Amino acid sequence: MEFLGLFNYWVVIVLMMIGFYIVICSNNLIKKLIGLTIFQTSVFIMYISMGKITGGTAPVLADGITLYSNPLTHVLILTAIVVGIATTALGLAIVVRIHESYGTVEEDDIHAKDKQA
Amino acid sequence: MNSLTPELMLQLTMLVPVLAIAGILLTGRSENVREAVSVIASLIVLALVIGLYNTFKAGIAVEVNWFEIMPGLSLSFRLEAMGMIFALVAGVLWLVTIFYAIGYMRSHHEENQTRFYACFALAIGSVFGVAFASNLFTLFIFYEVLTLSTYPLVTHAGTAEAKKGGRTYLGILLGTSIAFFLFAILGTYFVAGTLEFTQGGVFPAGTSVAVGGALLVLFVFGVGKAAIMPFHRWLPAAMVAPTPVSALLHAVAVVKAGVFTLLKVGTFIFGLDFLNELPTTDALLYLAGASVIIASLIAMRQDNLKKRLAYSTVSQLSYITAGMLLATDAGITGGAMHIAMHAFGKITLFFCAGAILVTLHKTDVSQLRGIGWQMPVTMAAFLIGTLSIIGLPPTGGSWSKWFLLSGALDADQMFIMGVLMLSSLLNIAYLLPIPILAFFPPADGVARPAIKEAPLPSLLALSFTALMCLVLFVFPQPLYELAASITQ
Amino acid sequence: MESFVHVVIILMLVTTAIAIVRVKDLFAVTMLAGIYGLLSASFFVLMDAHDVAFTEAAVGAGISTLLVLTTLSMTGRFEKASVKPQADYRPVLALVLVTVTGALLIYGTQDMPGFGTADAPVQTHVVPRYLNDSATEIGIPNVVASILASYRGYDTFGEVVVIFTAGIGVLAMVMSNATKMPVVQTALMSDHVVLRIVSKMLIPLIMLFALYVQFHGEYGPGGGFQAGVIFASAFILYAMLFGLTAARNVVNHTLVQLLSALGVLLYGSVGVVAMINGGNFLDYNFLSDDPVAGQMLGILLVELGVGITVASVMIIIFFTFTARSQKEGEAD
Amino acid sequence: MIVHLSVLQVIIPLIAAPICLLLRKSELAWAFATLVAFMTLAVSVALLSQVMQSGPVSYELGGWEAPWGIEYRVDMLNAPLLVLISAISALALLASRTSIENEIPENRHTFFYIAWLLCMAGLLGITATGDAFNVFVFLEISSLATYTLIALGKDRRALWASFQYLVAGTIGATFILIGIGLMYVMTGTLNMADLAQRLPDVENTKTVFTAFAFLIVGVCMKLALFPLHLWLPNAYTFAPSIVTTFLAATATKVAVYVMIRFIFDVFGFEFSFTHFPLQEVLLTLGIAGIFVASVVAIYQDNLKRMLAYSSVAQVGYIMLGISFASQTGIMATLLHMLNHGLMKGALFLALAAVVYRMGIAQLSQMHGIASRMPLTMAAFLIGGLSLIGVPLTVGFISKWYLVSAALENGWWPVAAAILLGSLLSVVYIWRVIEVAYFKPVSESTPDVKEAPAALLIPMWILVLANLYFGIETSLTVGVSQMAAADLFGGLR
Repeated sequence: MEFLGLFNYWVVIVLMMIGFYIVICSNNLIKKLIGLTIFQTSVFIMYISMGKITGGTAPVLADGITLYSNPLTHVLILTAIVVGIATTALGLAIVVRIHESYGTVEEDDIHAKDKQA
Repeated sequence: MNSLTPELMLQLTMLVPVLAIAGILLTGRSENVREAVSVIASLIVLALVIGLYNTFKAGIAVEVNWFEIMPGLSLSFRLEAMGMIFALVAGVLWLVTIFYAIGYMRSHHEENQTRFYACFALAIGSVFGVAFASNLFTLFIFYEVLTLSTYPLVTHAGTAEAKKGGRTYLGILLGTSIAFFLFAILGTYFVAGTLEFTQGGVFPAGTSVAVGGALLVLFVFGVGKAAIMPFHRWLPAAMVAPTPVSALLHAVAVVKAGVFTLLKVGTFIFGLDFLNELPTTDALLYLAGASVIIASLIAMRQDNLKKRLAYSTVSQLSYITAGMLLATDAGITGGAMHIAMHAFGKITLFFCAGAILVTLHKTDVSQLRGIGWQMPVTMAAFLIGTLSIIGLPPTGGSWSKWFLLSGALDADQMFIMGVLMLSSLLNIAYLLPIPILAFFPPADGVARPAIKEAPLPSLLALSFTALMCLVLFVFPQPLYELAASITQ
Repeated sequence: MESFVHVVIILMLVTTAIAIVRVKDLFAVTMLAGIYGLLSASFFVLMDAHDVAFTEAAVGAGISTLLVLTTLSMTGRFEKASVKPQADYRPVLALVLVTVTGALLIYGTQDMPGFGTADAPVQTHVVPRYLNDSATEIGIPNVVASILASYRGYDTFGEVVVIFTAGIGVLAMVMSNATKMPVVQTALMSDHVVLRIVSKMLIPLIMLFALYVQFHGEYGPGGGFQAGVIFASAFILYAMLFGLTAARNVVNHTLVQLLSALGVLLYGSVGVVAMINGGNFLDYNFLSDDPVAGQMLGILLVELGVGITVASVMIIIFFTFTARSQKEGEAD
Repeated sequence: MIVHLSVLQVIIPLIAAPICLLLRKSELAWAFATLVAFMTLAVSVALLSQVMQSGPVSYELGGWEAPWGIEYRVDMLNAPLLVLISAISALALLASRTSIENEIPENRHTFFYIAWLLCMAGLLGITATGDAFNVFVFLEISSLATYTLIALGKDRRALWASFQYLVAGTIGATFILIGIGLMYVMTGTLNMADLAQRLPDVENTKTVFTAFAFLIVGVCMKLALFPLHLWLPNAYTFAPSIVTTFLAATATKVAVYVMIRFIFDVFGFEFSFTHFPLQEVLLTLGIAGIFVASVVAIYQDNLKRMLAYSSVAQVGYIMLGISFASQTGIMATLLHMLNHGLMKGALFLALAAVVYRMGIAQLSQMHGIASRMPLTMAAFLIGGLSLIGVPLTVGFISKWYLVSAALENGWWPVAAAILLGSLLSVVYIWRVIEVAYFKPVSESTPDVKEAPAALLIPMWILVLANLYFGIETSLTVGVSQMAAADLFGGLR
């Protein structure tokens, strides 16, 4: 399990960084938002991993069970997921409007059009 | 009259000009009423200043405290000898200049006269703030108000040249005051813990001379209004302003506020003893000396009369700066007296230059040959002013120069003595020919033109200031007493 | 076995993420992102986080995919191929930045308590109180629900407000300027008769399930948020099959907006009532004479508030998006 | 009710927001929102006086004691900021109805006021809370509302600015989330006071180091520290003018507050300045920010953009104060946060008035505008002087303390740099004054009237505040001094 511990976190970090990379690097605004989602979801995975106890169960109290995984991280991430979808929805709304007024959702096209103006 | 306490009088010297602004703006429609407001305000202020002088002579201490912004940082005022000199000069000359301006501005058909008189009043109000400030912070505030209120006067003409001049003016004055002066004030506050003007200086014993020396450099360069080289450029640039502005502000109020500040700082922040110990004092003294000579040399090459006078001012200001840096009682006395003497002399010259401009539309020295026959009064006044600037009897200028020389002697500064001598010679070379040539006969074959003098208010004004140059030679006593009491 | 599944899932996550970077077809990217959501939901199940898994599945694989697809229908499905003649420096810069950030994070993990350890600070501080005392203090078995709605109920209030804010934002930005909606409405899948019939039967069941999730949250995974999402998806399904106008006839647009506000207000007023009764904001103990009964009542009400707001905001967002896209379709 | 003050000032606007939606009519929504903002102001003033009299206030939300529940904690550090936020918000709302008339389509006005209230509640919530994760939640409330408000700007570039801010802001927030997570994994708690107690045991770990780094970078993104400021100029330029007023005066200040809270209270002075090269980083970036942003500001024709860059520069000053790592330094920072709020509030309101009349605040179209809009430009002039740091304005007071703090450390060059920065601000402010006052009215100057009273009144209240607190400094200086003393006295 010791190996898995480090391995798990490292892979999660790789996931985060892939998301981060998509955010910075994509030219397409929708893909940027998807990257943002990936980035955030990976952070959620990190949080949930932190709360796990080997051999624990879901934190729904029941007789005969003494070892529960940390319920607090679950609560935090529930909140964070909601925040994430709210951000995505708002971001998409802006993208829709950008598409209407610029006719494109590609970053460099937008820059080019702004320069023209 | 009981309600008119000295404290109230002191505050009124600043408030009356501000109230006058309101009056000027309200009555802007009618020239006569507007100018009457200015005249009345300046009369009141003059009366107040004379009242204060009597109070001061009676030995009554006057202190006013407006408010304290933070501990040790307050807006407050105190009546004191050096400030009294400055206030008297400014009070007398404001009235005179208003008269002069009425004649000049009307016959020159200037625009925006309402703004002109309003800014003028604000500038004078802040001069009194500078004069009576009891600490460096208060002085700094009014110093900046003075800069800002004179900016519209400099750019009055609204031409591209005026804009450029205005930008130079503001750039140098604001720039030096924020980058150096404010920095020096902060440093002083940090080292000494106070900014109060105190006899003998504020720095505690054992203050590092290196820090003190650095602060002195910052002060000397930071007070851009003292126009020490290389921060003198704003003064010639400001000559684009109408002549009354050049006369009062750039021969008297603004530049004198600069050297006044330096004298104050030298005497009451550093103290003469500490000043003597500083490693940078001598270097700055030499710079001031160099400034005197170089400015005179530049002045010789100027054909534009106002420009020539401006460089002459730069040179004369450095006299006073040098007087402070000599760090002797006589130097300070001479410097303080020179504030007044130079003011009367130089304003006379500017008045004359303006009078020539409005009457004969001539601006260059080379055009002035023989005009003494047309404008005898003006050119006679010019001659008196010239003598005063050079420092020759029978004019007041000879006294202040005498004290500066004896200050240099006390301090064993042969270099400065030499500078003063040489500069007097240079003064003769670039100023005296003007009135003398004016009375040369015009070129052969040209009929001597009829007398055509400046408008009467202007003529009266310049005669008065010329007369004052002579009077101050005969009765220098009150002025001397004030100046000599500064360091006691 | 568990650790094997664990490794497989995270490797699949990595594969999906890399695929998302490479693929240019945004439709595929969206689907992959949905898969990414589903995979992380499975991972959460493995981590004993059933509530989170439920939510992530509903959001990551459900709602957000749907929203992105709706947006794509307006903006076009392909990412522009990079045709810049000069070398594009951005990927390199991004790579450097990402590497540095990642390296810092990996550096940071070195002193972290090992994965799954029971004596890590996260397990020994603060949390034991929830696990040991919530049964007596709150009286419901699902500890996540206790914390969510009571111990940290204020965070959840914030969360509802976040959702409400997003709804307001979408309305403010995308709401059509015209007061009347376009009349001609073509449902996305109106041709599929079988689908329509099956769905018509399914929709009531979905709603019933939503209600179950809503009110069962105290005992098992579920709660207001998940219920709200499910409830909204029933409507969205209806709208997709029978057209927006039909859906609007069922639920009026203004009404949905009011409901979204009412959900927040319901949550807020529970807190205010507690205040009026002499407790602190959101102190459910003061809702009833019996503290535990008060807690139960409070949690029930706030979960309901969450459910109402989430469902109505989701419906608002979906409706405004599709209305916009159809309007745009006409304009073309 | 007195015990509830700390939570009331957040939940009043929070609950008022959905009520606004129920009101539907924009006039009603405006009246209600303004009323609510003034109520909030009253509450926060009462709260400040309570804190000043009887010390920090702690409030257990849901009745659960910390660290199990969420705690609101108001002390001398955040109480003044709460007053600033609610005061600026109230004044700006007063002007908002007029200001947005020409900038936002009629049918979106109600949503505008709702988003405004949410934004305000979010900012207040971040400031009042004593729980690290709660910071994140309220940060997102205010951020989402802010994105909406910015996107409502009439230029299409507002949308692009809003999107850029959304991406930058979300990255920042996610960094903060990572930081909080790493702190949590090492301590098991989210409560700030509890964190402060438990962090020292683990402060030598790499994890805590990383947590701190992520937190600071995330916050710096939000407060637009150079070079993470790229989102700010566009956002401020294209947002509706009144929104810019509100954001410029409050939003970055809140982020700075979060930073100070974490640096000094949660992680502690010791850790922040010895285990972490915070001093060097903030000093370098602060000075670089001052100079680069000020120079860029000089070349802007759009005045909103000019002031936006000026805001970036001002953040530099604020960071300098922190980097001094002294009580005077932090006091100067706190003072400047409040004072800068007042200056920028006044300046941007003046620009809002210009935009209201002219449609855009473009310097090249403002020749001689002072003769057409004398009161507005006089307000701009005084605000500008305050920004420069002319005596008798608040700007002078904060610069004074900043330089004093620099001198106290013996950092003469830094003191000189601060004054040189002021010189640059002289240049960009004076450009405007020269054009507005001394250029004759030209043909390109639109024929406009003075701004309506609805804009002038709040503007001049702020201008007078600039002067009042520049002269009567006992309140602002006193409060900052107490807060700084608390931050240093509370050292462990």
